[in-house]
Amino acid sequence: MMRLTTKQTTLLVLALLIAATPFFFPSAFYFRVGSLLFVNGVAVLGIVILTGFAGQISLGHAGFAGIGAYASALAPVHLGLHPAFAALLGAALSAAIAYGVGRPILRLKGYYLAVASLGFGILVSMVLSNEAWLTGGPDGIAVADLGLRQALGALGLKLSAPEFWYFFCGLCLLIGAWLALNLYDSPTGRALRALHGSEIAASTVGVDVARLKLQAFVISAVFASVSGSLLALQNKFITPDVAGYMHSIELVTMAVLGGAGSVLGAILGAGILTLLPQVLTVFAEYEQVMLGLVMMLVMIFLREGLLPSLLRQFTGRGA
Amino acid sequence: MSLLSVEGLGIAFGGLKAVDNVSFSVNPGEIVSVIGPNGAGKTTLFNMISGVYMPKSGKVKLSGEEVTGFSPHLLARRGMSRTFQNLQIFQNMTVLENAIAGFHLREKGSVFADLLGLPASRRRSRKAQAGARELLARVGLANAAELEAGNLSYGALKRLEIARALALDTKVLLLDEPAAGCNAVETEEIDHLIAEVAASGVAILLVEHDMKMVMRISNHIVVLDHGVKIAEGDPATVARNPDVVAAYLGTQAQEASHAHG
Amino acid sequence: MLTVEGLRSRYGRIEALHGIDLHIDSGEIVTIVGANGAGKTTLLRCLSGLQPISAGQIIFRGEALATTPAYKRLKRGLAQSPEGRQIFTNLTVEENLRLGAFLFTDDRVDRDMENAFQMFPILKEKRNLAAGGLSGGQQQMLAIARALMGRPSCLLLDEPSMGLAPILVQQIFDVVKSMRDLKVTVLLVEQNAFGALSVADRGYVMETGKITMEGPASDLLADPRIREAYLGI
Amino acid sequence: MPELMQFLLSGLTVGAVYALVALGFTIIYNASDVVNFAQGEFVMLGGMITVFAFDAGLPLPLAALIAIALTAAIGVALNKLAIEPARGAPVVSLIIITIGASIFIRGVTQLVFDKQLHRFPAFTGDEPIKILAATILPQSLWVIAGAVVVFVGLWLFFTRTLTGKAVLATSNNRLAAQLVGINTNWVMTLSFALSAAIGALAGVLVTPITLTSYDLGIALALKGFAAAMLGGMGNPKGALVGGILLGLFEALTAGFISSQYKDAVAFVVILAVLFAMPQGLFGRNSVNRV
Amino acid sequence: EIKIGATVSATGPASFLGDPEAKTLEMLVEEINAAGGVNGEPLKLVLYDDGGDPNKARTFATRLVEDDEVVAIIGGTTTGTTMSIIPVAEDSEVPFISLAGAIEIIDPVKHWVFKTPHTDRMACQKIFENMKKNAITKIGVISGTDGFGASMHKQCVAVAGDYGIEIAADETYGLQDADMTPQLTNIKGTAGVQAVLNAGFGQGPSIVTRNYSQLAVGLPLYQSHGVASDGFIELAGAKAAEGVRLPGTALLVAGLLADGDPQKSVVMAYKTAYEKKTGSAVSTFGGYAHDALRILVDSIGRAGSAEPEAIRDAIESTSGLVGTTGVVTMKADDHLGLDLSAFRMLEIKNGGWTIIE
Ligand SMILES: Nc1ncnc2c1ncn2[C@@H]1O[C@H](COP(=O)(O)OP(=O)(O)OP(=O)(O)O)[C@@H](O)[C@H]1O
Ligand SMILES: Nc1ncnc2c1ncn2[C@@H]1O[C@H](COP(=O)(O)OP(=O)(O)OP(=O)(O)O)[C@@H](O)[C@H]1O
Ligand SMILES: CC(C)C[C@H](N)C(=O)O
Ligand SMILES: [Mg+2]
Ligand SMILES: [Mg+2]
Repeated sequence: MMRLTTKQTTLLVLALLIAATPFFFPSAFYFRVGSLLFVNGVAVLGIVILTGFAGQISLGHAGFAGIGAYASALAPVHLGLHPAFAALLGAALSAAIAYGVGRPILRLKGYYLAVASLGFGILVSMVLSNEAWLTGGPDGIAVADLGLRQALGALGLKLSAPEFWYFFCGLCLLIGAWLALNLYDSPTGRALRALHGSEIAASTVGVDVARLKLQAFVISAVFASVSGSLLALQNKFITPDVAGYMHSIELVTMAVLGGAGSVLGAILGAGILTLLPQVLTVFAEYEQVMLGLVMMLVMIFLREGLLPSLLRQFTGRGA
Repeated sequence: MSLLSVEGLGIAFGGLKAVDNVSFSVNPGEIVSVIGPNGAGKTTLFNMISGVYMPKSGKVKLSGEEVTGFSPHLLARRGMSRTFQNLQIFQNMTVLENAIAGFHLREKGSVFADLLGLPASRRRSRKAQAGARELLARVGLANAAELEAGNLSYGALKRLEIARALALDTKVLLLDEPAAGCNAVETEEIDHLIAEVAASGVAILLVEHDMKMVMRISNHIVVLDHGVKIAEGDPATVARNPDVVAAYLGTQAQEASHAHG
Repeated sequence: MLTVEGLRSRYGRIEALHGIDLHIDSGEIVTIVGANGAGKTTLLRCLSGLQPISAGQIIFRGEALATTPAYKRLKRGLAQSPEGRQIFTNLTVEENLRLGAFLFTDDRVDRDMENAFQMFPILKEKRNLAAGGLSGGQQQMLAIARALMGRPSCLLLDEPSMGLAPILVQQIFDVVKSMRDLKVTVLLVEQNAFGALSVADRGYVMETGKITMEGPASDLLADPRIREAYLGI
Repeated sequence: MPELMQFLLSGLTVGAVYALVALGFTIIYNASDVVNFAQGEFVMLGGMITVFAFDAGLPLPLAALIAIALTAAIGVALNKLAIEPARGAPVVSLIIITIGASIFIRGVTQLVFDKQLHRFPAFTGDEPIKILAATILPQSLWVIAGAVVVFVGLWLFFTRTLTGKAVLATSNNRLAAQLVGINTNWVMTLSFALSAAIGALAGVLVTPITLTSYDLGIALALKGFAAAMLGGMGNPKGALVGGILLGLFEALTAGFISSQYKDAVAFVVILAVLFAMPQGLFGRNSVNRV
Repeated sequence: EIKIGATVSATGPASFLGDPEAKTLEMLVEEINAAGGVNGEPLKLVLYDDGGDPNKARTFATRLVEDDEVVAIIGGTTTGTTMSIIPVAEDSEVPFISLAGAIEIIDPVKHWVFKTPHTDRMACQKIFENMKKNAITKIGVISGTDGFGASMHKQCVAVAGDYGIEIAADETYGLQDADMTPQLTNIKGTAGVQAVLNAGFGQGPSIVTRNYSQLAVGLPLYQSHGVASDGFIELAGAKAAEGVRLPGTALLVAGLLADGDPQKSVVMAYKTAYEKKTGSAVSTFGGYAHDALRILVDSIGRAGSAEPEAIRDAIESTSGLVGTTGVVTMKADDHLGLDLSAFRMLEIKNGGWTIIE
């Protein structure tokens, strides 16, 4: 077919945006904001898979971001691992923990699942802030340098730190989006969306509902973990806030705001909630008021989330 | 050997024995209908056979192997599929995707292949899609393939469920009121479809209140009342059974069934 | 009693009703038959105010209903037993019925409930159980009984016989007939066209969002086109 | 064991606070399946408005009444301006609206009032009451009594009144609710008013104990939510029992095991309970036949 | 025009620290500009609210240096936010004066990083000195699990031995907890405890104090400098707070300072101006911001230039600058410039502060 598939279009749009916007950046600060957006985007993609596709709500995903972040901080110090491998270790650890935790809690539905996952997230952030001997406590801990920037520099590709993290996180986001889009239209993705619609019907067509939910949970935990690692590595410093429930709620909000079922939409949501505080600082003490207002207005007028609602307006059907 | 057999199946809700000691069997290519008044326990029987409810007593056997209380996806793997009296549609998906979901067991592979979009995964998806389109055509929904399933009318949804249930390599098909919400002509189309499926060697268990249809296509009829089997036999015998007439058919319907029996 | 003129309605961009005209006189029983997706349910949803209309008029007892919100239409006398039954699954059978008479607090509520129980004794047996546990047919009975609890002067029934055992199908049509004595107007949407046309005074045939035929029920019942397309005879 | 008694009294105090917040969740949830994330802000408003009205010289009871009435009005406004216009939106979208509302209310509060901590005097003094070698503050008794009264009120509302049933019907099936003549918009408005008033009442009762500030709502809402889920969402009995149990777990853990991990232990207990009873202690298993 | 940047936690869990900090900075910059600015140039303050989120703080710090191109940064209301700003300041070589407590901020010394509040370790030392004087050797500690509480707890544990003090009971509470009687009951029940120390800020210490009185523990109660504000007495209730001791700054007892006290005029001036401007009582925390800005302005003045490097050097050579916390004299190996004498041991008597040394 000559026509691009939705997947190809989405990836192309995303890649173009990541590559082209730096030309319009007035200062290096924008690279920082961009890279934060991408970091959040990676975590939100996990929410898209878990919540948008499979319909399972988690209010504890920041817990996995915390695991990824602290693995990146601690493994180099205590295990002598290179930070990159530490991040991978974090992802593996998150996957393993998600597997263990997911089994019991995914039997719960709706708000009960939400509160159970919330409990998990709080548990993680408590351990991170109470076990100060290991984690540095509530005030956080320093993180080793990834070293990739220097390596690239040696190869002749000289980037400032914000630039490097912008492109590196952008690349990670692109890969994440590619994976999520692959999943959407695959047998597994369809089965996930099916069990979202009706668990009983899904199981009568042969979907192993428990197992599939667990898979989605594990995959989304890995996304969150990678996001946490990226944040820790680029900040070179991390505090337990990364695992806090506010962050979990923020991730879900990003996904829903942009359109939880849509990959590009959720990234858009991450973008809005990342950029908004930067834009709204001009309102000084009115910042919170504006933030709350924007969130409400988006959801009132674009009730299925920004992107799906807009697409529906333009094409008469959903994304 | 019968494909599906049920032995002494029973379940209770609170104090109510919704199904009590029911036994029967279905052979390949055979259409067995379960009829009975509202609340007789037909749907509950289906729910036990298909693994939605755990029976309190009795056995379900598939090709001689006991599968009592197996979860639905395990039964699906053994060739059982069903439709629902209360529609269970994947509302958030298109009509086509609903039908493709029916092919889940055939199209699924490893998650990693799916995540990476490996050619094998895409190939399986394409195959399932082709199969799904064929099925949609068979139930008359070819034109609706790209619509969101939530946009279909009731009768269309009913047929979509049938398509989805047919997608698997079904050996045993459970249909719970497939013709509800369809008019006489539409019902007849469904009739043909069911007969065709049965002819291909599938064992069909049917619940339906449309007596014309039941009398026309059943090889064997089981009558439930208050959870208990009160009669069984071929359509003509059952239709004449005074208990069945009194509890279920009523006089008018009996006339109708004679007219076509 | 009820007049519909040029009624159009759409789901998003797709129009489901392309200008429906029909009228029902007081005390009449009128049926609508039509294939799956013809728009019967959509029409009833419009009449009850559950579905926005994009053009046309609904005049009920001399008043235009277009802007009347759904919940006020029962007060005007318009009740519906909807497609898919739409019972309150988490509430008990009795609570469902009581809510059917939400607008009333007089003694008649209890009497009406007794009547409902008489009509469908199984509901009395299950009065204190969650309605979600009822069998399909039992839920259908509940939906019809609940609509009657609202003391309608015009009753809209969307496939009331669906999922009911033959013996009850007869009974439902008897109930419909009995509405005539109670001076309740009935608009009956049915797939069981034979049964519906047998009790109705007049009938309409609907195809893809339009009325294509109308007339006295007996005429329609005898019409060969109808017999072929809807009765399968 | 005098410690045990003290731990129990502490747990009861804190538990009653959670129970009051959890009770506030029930009405809106029962009307719409929405967990109102701004519920904590209602509690905060109850406290803050009372503080400022009291500081302005009004007698405490009047200040409290004003706070409850104003908060109820804000609840109604929230429904009319944000929830009702979004009618038909998926439940998650509505939840995000309530999160937005909570941020908004917090923002306005810090503008109108300030960002400092506040309290007003306990209703009946600070003289501790001795119970078996342990002590409890009189205000704790007020909170406990408040929780019980609100519980009884809600329980009667949902089981004995037609309006209460109409609320349940609205969330169970909004379409059918309209068909039986229920003005579902009005039900929502009523629910927001009642929930907000209960929240504000909670704020009035607990502020002498917990203090208040513009951002106190988040933590309270979180605990209240957990308590409500433990008991079974939507059931007043669940809210009361869940709240008190949560408070007791925390106090007993802090007393006997580790004060650092008391919240964690509380959550682990919740997980264990949900594992055995996926609908919470008193949550009804909604029957949906297939 | 000289651009200086600030990111403080004007909202979020530390807002009652960050809010007076923000207001103080705005007020002082206005004052300074009205008086002709620094080196004849007006100051421009770019102020961001990080909400107490370290990640946001880092982003705003980046924005301050990269986008706003400020010559120095004040801020980091909490240790967490401060620690995440530090790498930005160090990388982009901009002087940074923190308003947070933990000793890690300046120990080891970081080239570009300074701070104004006493360290938490100093607070512990000051308290222990007083305990020693009162022959207290065995204490119970209860601390908040937040950054401030945990960090101070750690420092107190580290230095307790120096004063011959044994920590016999050790409890914690969460930032938003409503009742601490179980923890206090355990401390009360620990044999031989002679005093209790509470490390924490926010509502926790008020509730601890109230519960302490409810349980009639009857031992001396020490609080940290994290509660040093008039609000504390009001929140805890004068009766419950009676007898509470804590290390505080001159600001809190401005009126009680001896006339010859070098800090008197500075704190009175700040107090009067702040209270007139905002209508609310001064807090110690606003004082930290006051001192930071004073140090910065003084340094820019002495440096005669608004180059970051020059400013940094000038800050490091700050000497005898009178602030609200004390008299500041920085050195290359001391980026705080305060000693224990700058702390005043205060006790609450009859609902007001008194100096007990
Ligand atoms: N989950 C349940 N909870 C409570 N009662 C139930 C449940 N499932 C079934 N029942 C009861 O069991 C009986 C049998 O119901 P079932 O749905 O099997 O009837 P049915 O024969 O399919 O009726 P219909 O023809 O109306 O569909 C009914 O009385 C019903 O109320
Ligand atoms: N929610 C919806 N969104 C979009 N389109 C819809 C929706 N509901 C119905 N439609 C479409 O409107 C048309 C009329 O549907 P309607 O449900 O009114 O038919 P019906 O005559 O009641 O059919 P049935 O006999 O199957 O119940 C159909 O083409 C259907 O696909
Ligand atoms: C009391 C202050 C010294 C607290 C300090 N701002 C901190 O949180 O680290
Ligand atoms: Mg059934
Ligand atoms: Mg219909």
